[in-house]
Parts: sequence; structure tokens; C-alpha cells
Amino acid sequence: MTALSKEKIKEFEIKANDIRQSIIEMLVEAKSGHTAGPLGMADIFTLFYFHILKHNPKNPSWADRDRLILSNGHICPVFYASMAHSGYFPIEELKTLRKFGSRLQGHPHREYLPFVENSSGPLGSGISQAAGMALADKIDGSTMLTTSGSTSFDKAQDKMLTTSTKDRYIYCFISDGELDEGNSWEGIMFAGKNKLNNLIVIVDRNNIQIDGNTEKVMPLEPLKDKWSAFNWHVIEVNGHDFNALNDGVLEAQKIIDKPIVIIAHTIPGKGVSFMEHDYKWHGMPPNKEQGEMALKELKDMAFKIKNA
Amino acid sequence: MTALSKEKIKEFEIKANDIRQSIIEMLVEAKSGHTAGPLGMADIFTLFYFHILKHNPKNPSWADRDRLILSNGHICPVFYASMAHSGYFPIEELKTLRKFGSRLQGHPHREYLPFVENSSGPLGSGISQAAGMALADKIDGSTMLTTSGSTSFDKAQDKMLTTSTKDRYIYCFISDGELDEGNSWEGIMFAGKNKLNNLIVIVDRNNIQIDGNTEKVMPLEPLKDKWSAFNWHVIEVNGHDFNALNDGVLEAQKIIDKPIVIIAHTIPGKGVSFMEHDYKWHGMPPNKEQGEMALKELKDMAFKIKNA
Amino acid sequence: MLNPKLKLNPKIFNEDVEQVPIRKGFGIGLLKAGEENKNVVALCADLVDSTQMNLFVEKFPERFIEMGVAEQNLVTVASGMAAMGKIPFCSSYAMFSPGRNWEQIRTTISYNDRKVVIVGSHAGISVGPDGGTHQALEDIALMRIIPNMDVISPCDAIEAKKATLALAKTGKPAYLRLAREKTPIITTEETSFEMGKAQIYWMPDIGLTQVGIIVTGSLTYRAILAAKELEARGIKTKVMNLSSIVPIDVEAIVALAKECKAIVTVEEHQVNGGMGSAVAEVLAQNYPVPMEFIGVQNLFGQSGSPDELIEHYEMGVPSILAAVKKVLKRKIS
Amino acid sequence: MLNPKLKLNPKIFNEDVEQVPIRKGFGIGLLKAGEENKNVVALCADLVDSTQMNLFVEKFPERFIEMGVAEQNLVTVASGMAAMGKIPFCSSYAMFSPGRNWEQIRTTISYNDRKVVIVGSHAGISVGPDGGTHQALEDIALMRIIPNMDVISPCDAIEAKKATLALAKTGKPAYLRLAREKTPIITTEETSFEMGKAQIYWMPDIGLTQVGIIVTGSLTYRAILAAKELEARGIKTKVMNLSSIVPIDVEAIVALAKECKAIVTVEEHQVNGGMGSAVAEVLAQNYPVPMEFIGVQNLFGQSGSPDELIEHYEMGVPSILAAVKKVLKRKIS
Ligand SMILES: Cc1ncc(C[n+]2csc(CCOP(=O)(O)OP(=O)(O)O)c2C)c(N)n1
Ligand SMILES: Cc1ncc(C[n+]2csc(CCOP(=O)(O)OP(=O)(O)O)c2C)c(N)n1
Ligand SMILES: [Mg+2]
Ligand SMILES: [Mg+2]
Repeated sequence: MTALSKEKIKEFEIKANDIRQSIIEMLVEAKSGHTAGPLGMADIFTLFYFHILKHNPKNPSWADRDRLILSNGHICPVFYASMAHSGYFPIEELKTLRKFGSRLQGHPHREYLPFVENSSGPLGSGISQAAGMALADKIDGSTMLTTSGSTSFDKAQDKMLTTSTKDRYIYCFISDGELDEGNSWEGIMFAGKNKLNNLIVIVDRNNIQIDGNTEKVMPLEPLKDKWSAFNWHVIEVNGHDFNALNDGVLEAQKIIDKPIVIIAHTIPGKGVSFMEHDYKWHGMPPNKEQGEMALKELKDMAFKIKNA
Repeated sequence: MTALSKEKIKEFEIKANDIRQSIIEMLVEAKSGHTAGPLGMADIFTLFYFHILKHNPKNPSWADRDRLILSNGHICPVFYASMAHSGYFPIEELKTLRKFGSRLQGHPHREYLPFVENSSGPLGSGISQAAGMALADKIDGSTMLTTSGSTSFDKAQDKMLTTSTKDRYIYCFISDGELDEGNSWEGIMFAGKNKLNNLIVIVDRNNIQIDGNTEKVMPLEPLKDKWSAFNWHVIEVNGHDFNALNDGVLEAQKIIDKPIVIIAHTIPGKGVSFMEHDYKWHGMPPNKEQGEMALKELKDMAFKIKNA
Repeated sequence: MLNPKLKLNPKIFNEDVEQVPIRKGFGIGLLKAGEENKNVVALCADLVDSTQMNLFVEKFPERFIEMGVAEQNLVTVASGMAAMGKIPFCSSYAMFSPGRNWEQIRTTISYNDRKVVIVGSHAGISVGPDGGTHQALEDIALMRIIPNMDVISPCDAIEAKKATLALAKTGKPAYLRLAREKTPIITTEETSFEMGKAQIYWMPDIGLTQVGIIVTGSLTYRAILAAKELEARGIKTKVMNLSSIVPIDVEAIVALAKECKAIVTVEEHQVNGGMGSAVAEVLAQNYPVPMEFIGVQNLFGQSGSPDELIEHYEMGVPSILAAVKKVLKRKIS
Repeated sequence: MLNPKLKLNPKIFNEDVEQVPIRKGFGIGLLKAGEENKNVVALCADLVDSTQMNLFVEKFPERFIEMGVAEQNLVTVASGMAAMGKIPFCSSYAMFSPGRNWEQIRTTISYNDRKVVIVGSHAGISVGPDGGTHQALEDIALMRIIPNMDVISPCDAIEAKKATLALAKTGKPAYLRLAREKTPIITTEETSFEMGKAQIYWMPDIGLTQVGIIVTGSLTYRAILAAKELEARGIKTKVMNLSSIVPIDVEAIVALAKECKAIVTVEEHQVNGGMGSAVAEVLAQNYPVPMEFIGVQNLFGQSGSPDELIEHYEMGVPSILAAVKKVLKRKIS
């Protein structure tokens, strides 16, 4: 795989740090909302918004854009911050998070913020929605292709599923906690059946959910085996390593006969030492004092990155 | 494993044949209902009702009985026939299947027929109910045991899950089609978490569901890998081989740290040649003529068994 | 008499009146909708023939998606397809869709504003021998309480076909309620169907109407039979077909209440929360009058023939007659 | 005036009236129920603190079952445990339970007749900043339409505690609706609570009642404030706490309608299908009178503070006052 340049990586690190600072600021201001997940996912969102996604913040409804489905809507602070930092709307607007009349609803709502592809919040439904989008692309892309099925029904169904000719991907970000939901497994089974290789799911494998660590609340391991047994191509990466992440996505884009899941190992609360790995920060915002401590730590880190 | 004697097996073969005949008779009379699944499961029901289950047809509510949860309620013809043939109620009553006022509802309802442990029909909820029963037994059985957990919460939870001291099993019969349901996977994940080794699930792996073969409608393979990845002990057997089945159950009863699934490969419509392997018999009853053909074939087979 | 303006089936009172399952009209309508618009796609949860999607599947296999027994996935995949411009019709039994995927319908379809049509077949007690777990008696309530969701319950196969075609075009999420059993054909191709419009199917030959009967779905035929019988006994009624439960025709309902000052509602559904409940809400806010509710009285169903069950759960012609007489008495007192 | 017989909180009108989340009363009640009966078990879908099961978990870790984020499994496992003699209380947010497991509740609990209590926390718009996907506005309707299912929506934390203790004993499946936000304490330990019994919390000091206000849940306080204000303006009302929605107190509701001939219902719920709808059904069948419905008018919620949202969706004191005046006018005309 082609490694990202040092400059690129530095650029991403700075962006991710900016986004983390925005997350803290918005949560302090909102006085409610989710902290651990958004901080943990900041590197992945950065890489997507500033490198991987085919999108145009100045023309958000560009038809040929990639689609990014956020399944675990509660981590929307990082989603909104990434959008603002990449130019969808003014960074200032982040301060309206969760307030009455804001476009930045507590969980993303596309009626309020049309840039989001799907309203979410209830867990476990994102994979299915993304699979439906990927399938629709397959149907549209396949109209011209010939196939190998035996009966005419089989042929038609094969045709429907022939590799998409649409030059785009459906990305779906999910959390580990929502893999407890049966709806997730229905979607996983369905995508496997339909060999949706234009669907790339990223799991925020941060090992926490509300009541504690996932392996205590509802163990998911061996997680890789689960996805494999449901006929997915599985990639595991460090969710804070831009090169590894980027390579993972490049590998995913080369798979031709399966949907792809990238299990991204992340640290909940990443970047703020007193929040890292602690499930209690799942749904608790920093108060003013904690916010200042967090921002100080992040700013110190930014200084280090810039002067490295 | 201790093999079943030839006489025993012959006895089971005759019983299963009787039960299959009853199934055909009830369905012809009812003019609606499910055929393929019940015929395919007749051998397994026979082994359970006449050999494995700890139960007492004369005292159905005996507190210490094993529990048999039928998840896929639509195969109730074989359930009712097995009950009747083992003495729960007169065989004559089978003719009331699906009629107004009958105790033998189209899908089992315990308000009408108290001998069934759970009303069912909607697919995918049986594993969870059985897991709840198994867990309750663990809680009751564990009160006296000491444990090894680290915190007091962990200790208490460990204690709750220590191997049941209740001398009984919770058996749950499910179909392959209902493994499409997310509810099934929620239950499977939960039972794996709780190491419910007093729970033994039998899957009717007959490869059909309503719209066709399972691997076309919603592929389940590699099925064994799926259960393993959800932390179950997996046993695969031929669902028409009494010795293999019996060995499978004996093996299951020896497992101490996991719930157990026995994937029983069966032939839908088993015993009636023109029904075997054909998914169209899922929910279609034989008409009078077809019923006579089926009964003739079954009676010929009974003659052969008796004179073997 | 039958409302002459609506061109209803002239053979409706014949012994050999044509009988067709309401769900069949959906199957025919879906095929037609598929012909008219290539974006129409069909999704089914392992019940293609039962829900009558087979016609569509045969003609457009490349636009049919088999979901297996997974109702949550059924509607959430549909939501995703709608996001890409498809017009998905999702079918299963009404007990399981919306019964088993209610929150997903609310969030990923209505809240998300994705044009998906949820088709609930085998609604009502007339499902028959399958018994209580398969007889959806709460689905009207489940769906009429979700914002941004139309709810249509056609009276016969012809209306079901028209409703299907209409729903393919509205651009709004919708629920279509279908029944399993053969039902007499009440309407003709010429009878108009319009979302949000209630219509009077039966009216007195002459004289003032004493009771308004509001009916939805498969019991419409029985309501008309009851009205005819009442007419013969000198009791004058109107029968309103409320196939469009959401949007609801407030104006027509209030007008009927003002005219009759007594209403009987008739539906194959729990009386709690169903169509009758929607009518009670409208009247309480506009023009309260005595009402009687024909429907299932907070009970589960059971096995039996459709006719046996309709009689047993007091939704047959005799029960409608009794309800009309009862409400008439209440009106006077 | 406050009904003197009920020993309501004498400090209710103080500025510094004690405020406690209704869900907290459940937590305390569950702990007590667990102490009284060792068969009581608690199941939670990854929301122990939010749903206030933490007190029980601390005291009885060996009777607590963590389900993870799996609401279908939550209630079906509970059904199985109930089959073995346990008395399970299952908690999650009301949007997900019963929203995501409705059919399983119907089939494996109500149809199956297994004693399970479903506890839906965070019901209503007052959930606040989490927004529309988390504000359950349809759960009363979802549950009151299921046969063999009681539905209780307490007005404050003390009533929630009593309801929890009562539900641990009824032997019947039940739904308990809870709100997230702090709510003023209205009742006292001495105030009676009885399943199926509606109570008059506010009544005129003297003179005839002109309008009956029927309220359930967290808005009870606002309804009483509105009544007090109306009294000051010379409009005499009674406020009925209908915390027991199923079983419903037909007698008391009809008596109130007969007395006032005008009813306003108040609930943090869609007006379609909710408590008001249940009252409309009762009145249509017994004693129809003009009604106004305070509740969400077929809309989704959104982010905001509880107070902002209650005002925005017209469920605050001003809206109750307006509804009372409107129904008074309709009554006269
Ligand atoms: C269907 C559903 N059930 C419950 C919830 C409440 N809930 C919100 S986040 C969450 C924890 C899920 O774990 P995860 O997403 O891994 O949390 P994180 O890692 O972001 O802290 C729960 C139970 C929900 N949003 N949706
Ligand atoms: C939740 C639910 N969805 C749909 C149905 C309708 N249904 C009944 S049987 C069946 C096929 C399931 O396949 P399987 O149980 O393997 O069938 P069999 O092998 O017995 O023919 C379906 C979809 C149901 N009973 N429950
Ligand atoms: Mg997590
Ligand atoms: Mg099968």
C-alpha cells in the first residue's frame, strides 16, 4: 500500500486535534451529550473527511458523492465537528449543539441538517440502511451487464448484484455496543448474502458501552470470527494510526466478492488522559473545569505535533 | 457413548411412523397447516418424548420435569402428535387441529393446551425464552455455591451462573429459517455470555423455508462457524439417526462451560417420497388423495420395520 | 341503496358475487406500479406468495429483494434503498411488520422521511385457522400514531389495487393493510379512490338517516349487508367507507355525525386505538355523539374459520344490527 | 383546592417544592419489591443508571441480569424467567422497549400470560436535548392496545414507587411509564394508589365544576397549576389523575363527564391513540361530551430543554388554560 506522507499525517493529526477541541467545547456548552465515543473516533473521521470521502462540502447534495451512514448517532459531536471543519457550516454553529432550534440535534436529524444522509440515534439500524443503499447502487449499476445464473430468475438476481458500476462507496460507521442488537446481525447476514463489496463498515471497537466494558456487559469476542462466519471480509486496524486506517480502506476497496468490515481498535476518550478507557465518559459531558483541563491537554498536544 | 439397543431403535422407528401417520391424518382433516417441517422432525420428537425427556404425561405440571420450548410453533402437528402418542391426551383429539374451540390451535397456545411450556408461532423468540428459563434455573440452583469473582458484584454474578444444581435441562427446538431473525442472535449471544450449559438447542436443519431453499433465500452457511463464534458448543448430527441423535444429546449434557446447539440435518417431508426436500410442502397440507398416498407409503414402511 | 354516483358493483347482493382476497388487489397493483415506474422495488420477508408479490417477482426479478425472515432488516434496508431514489414496497404479515419493526419504521422511515410503503398482509381475525399469534388486531393503531405515515385499509381487491397505485406516487411513507380471506367485490374500476377521502357507499332510498356506520377494510361488505337489512326493517343508515384512516376525512365524518347524531364503527381490529378510536377523537373534538364500536373487545384471536371467528368476536351482521339499535336507543334517551 | 382526602403534598405550590425524577421512584420501589420478594429479578438493556435500577443492582447483584443493547432479548428472556416463577422487571428507554420489541411483548408476555413488568423510562418530550429519536410519544398507545396488559403512568416519584410495589404483586403483565426529568412531588406517602382507580386531585373550593381535566404522568403538576389559575379567574375545574390507563376507571371518568359536560385531557404523548384517546373511547360509548386534547399533535420531538419543548409543543400551563376555555365555549354553544 502507498504510505501517507509525513506532512499529510501531520496535517491529519492537527485536524484531529482541532476536532477534539471542538468536541470538548461543544459539550461544555451543551451541558449534555456524549464524550468518549466522539473523542475516540476523531482520527477516523478526520481521515474520512479530509482524505477518503468523495464529497463536496460546497455542494453537499452532489449526486455522485460517497455516502457516509452514521449508525451510532450519539457520537454526532465528532460528526458535526468534522463537517464544520471541512466547510459544511461555520465552526461557530457547533456551539448550538442540542439547543432548541439548532440544526445540530442531540442525535443527527436530516430534516434539520440536510447534510446527514440518515437520521439516527436508535442503535443497530445503520448497517441495514447502508446495505439498502449499496444494493440500490448495485441495481442501478448493473443494468447493462450480462450474467451467469441458471434460471431466468437467478440470472436476473445475479445481474442485480453484479459489481456496482457506480464509482462510489457506501461507508457505514457503527459502534461495538450496537452489535448487541439483532437488527445489526440481520443486516450483516443480508449484506453477506448479497456480496455487497461496495459497502464498507467501520466498527468503533472501543470496548465500552453504557453499563461498562463490552466484554462484561455483552461479550462480542471473538468478533472477527463472527463477521467472517457471516461472510464478510474482515480487516483489523489500530483506529488511531492514519496509515493503517488508510491501508485498511484501500484493501477494502479491492475486495470483489464480499462486504468489508474494518474493526478499528480505538481508545474511548482518546486525547484526554483522564477520560481514556473509562466507560463513565460514554454519555457524560465535561463540566467547565474538566473542559478546561481537557482543552489544555489537547492544546499542549497540538503544540507538540506542530513542533515535531 | 452407549448405543441404543436394536429393539429400542425399532420401537422408536415404529413410534415415529405412527406419529407421521397422525400428522398426515390431522392435516388432511384440518385442510390447512404445515407438513414438511413436522414430518422432518418426527424422529427427533420421538426420541425426546419416548427416551430423552424427563416428563410425566400423567402429571404434566410436575415441577422437576425437563422443559421443551418449541420455538417454531408452526410445526405443532408433530408436537401435538407426540404428546398424544405419549399419553398427554387422546389420539382422537388430534382431529380437532385448527378447528374452532379446539385445544390444538394452529400455533401452540398454552391458554388452550396447558401442556405446552410456551405459546409460539412468531419465529425467532424461542432461544431467548429458553435462555431465560435456563438462567432462572441457574439462579435457583446456585444459591448455595461459593465463587471466584473478584469484586463483590462479580462474585454475585458468578454465583448466579455457577452450574445449575437443578437436575434438569431446558431443550429448545428451533428451525433453520428462524435463524434469519435478529432476535435469535440476541438470544444466542446472551446464552453464550452466560455459559448456559443447561440449555440445549436443536436446530431443524432442513434447508427450506417458505420462499425456497435457505441458502437461496437467506444463506446460513457456514452455520457451525456462526454458533462457534457466538461461544456455543456445536454438535452436528443426522436428524434421522436415533443413535447419532442420542449420542449428541449425551455429549451435550456433558458440556460444562457453554450452551450447546445440536444442528440436526433433516429431510423436510421425511417419509413421504413426493414431499421430501420440496419447500412447497412447508405450509401446504395434503388433500384427501395426497393424504391417502402418503398414508399408504407410511404404512408400507411400518410393515417393513415391523418385519425387519 | 348503494350510492349511485360511485358505480359500485351491481352484483354485490347476488349469491354468487365475485370474491377475491384483498391482498390480491395489492399484487396486481404492485405489478402495475412496477410497470409505470422503474424505481419501484419489492422487498419481502419470506412470504412472497402469501403477500401476493409473486406477480411482481415474476415480471421484475431484478427489482425484487428477498429478505428472509427478518422484519427489522426488511424496513431498514428499504429505508436505505429509498434514500437512493427507489420506491420500496415491503411486505410481510401485519403481525410482524409493523409488529416486529415498529421503532425502525418510526425512525428510519417516518422520522427519516423516506418514501417506503409497508404492506401488512393477513391483518384481522379472518386469518382464521393459524390462530391468535397470526391475527393482527393492533396494526391500525400501531401505524396511525406515527407522524408522517399514511394508513390505508382497502375494502376490496379493486380498491387495494387503486390504493397501491396511489401509494406508489404520494412521496410519503405509508402503511397498507390487507386481509387474507376472499372478500366480495364491492367497488368497480370506475369507483373513485382518493387518499384522505371517505365515501358513502350506502344511503337511504329516501328519508332522513338515523345512524351512520363507518367501516374500514374487509368488513365493509358486512356493514352494507347490515344496512340493507336495517333498511328493510325501516331503520335508515348510511355506510361510510373509511379506507383512508390517515389522512382522515374530518369533514366527512363530522358531517355524517351532524346528520345522524349516532355513529357505529366497524373494523377487524381491537376497538382500543383503532379506526373507531380515531373517529372518536375526531368527534370529541368537533361534534360528540353516541358511538358504538364493532371490533375485537381487547381479546386475542384463536383458530377457526373466518366466519366462525367474525361471529364469535361479534363483528358479523347480527352484531352490527345490534349495535345500530343500541346506539339508536342511546341517541333518543 | 387540593382534594383534602388524598393528603397531597401541602408544599406543592411553594417555589421550592421538592422535585424528583419519576423514574427515581421506580428505583426505590424496585429495591423494596426485591426486599419483599426474592423472586423479583431485574433485567436491563445497558441503561442501569438511566433507568434507576442501580439501587437494586447494588443490593441484589445475583438477581440482576445485564442484557446489553438488545431489547427483543430483554423481554423474551424475561418471559422465560417468568415461566420459572421469577417476577422480572425489564427496563430500557420507552422508545426501544416497547418500541423495538412490541410483538415479542404481545406474544411471549401477554398472549403467553407471563408476569413481566416492562418499564419504559424517558417517555415524553421532557427527555429534552437527546432529541426526537429518544422522546417516546407513542408508548401509551403501543401498550394499551395489547390485551392482558396493564398500563400505569405515575404522576410523581412517590406514586411511581407505589405503582412499582403494586405491580410486583398483581400477577399480570404490565407496562410502567416513567419520565426522565425532575418533577415536583404532588403526592405523599399517605396518598392512596390503586390499580384501576382514577382520583380527583383538584376540585373547586365551592360551586359547580365547569370543566374536567384528566391528566396522566409528568404533566399532572402543570394541570394542577392550570386549575389553580383558572380558579383564581373564576373557572371551576376538577383535575383527575388517570395514572392507571389500563385498567381504566370508566365509572369515575363517566361521572366526571356527567358532572362537567366538558373534558380536557393532558398527556406527554401523541394525542392520537394515547390516554386522551382512551378517554374519548369511554365517553363515546357512555356519555359523549366535547373534549380538547393536550398532547403532541402528530409531530416528532426535537432537542431543547424540557420546559422549552413543553411550551413549544403546547402542553404547558398556557395551553391547558386555552384548552379549558375553548371546551367551555364549545359546551355552551
Ligand atoms: C436501540 C437503542 N437502545 C438503547 C439505546 C441507548 N444507548 C445509547 S448509546 C448506548 C451504548 C452503546 O454502546 P456504544 O455505542 O459502544 O457506546 P460508546 O462506545 O460510544 O460509549 C445505549 C445503550 C439506543 N440509543 N438505542
Ligand atoms: C416473525 C415471523 N415472521 C414470519 C413468519 C411467517 N413464517 C412462518 S414459517 C416461515 C418460514 C420459516 O422457515 P422454517 O421455519 O425453516 O420453515 P420449515 O423448515 O418448517 O418449512 C415463515 C416466514 C413467522 N411465523 N414469524
Ligand atoms: Mg463502544
Ligand atoms: Mg427450515
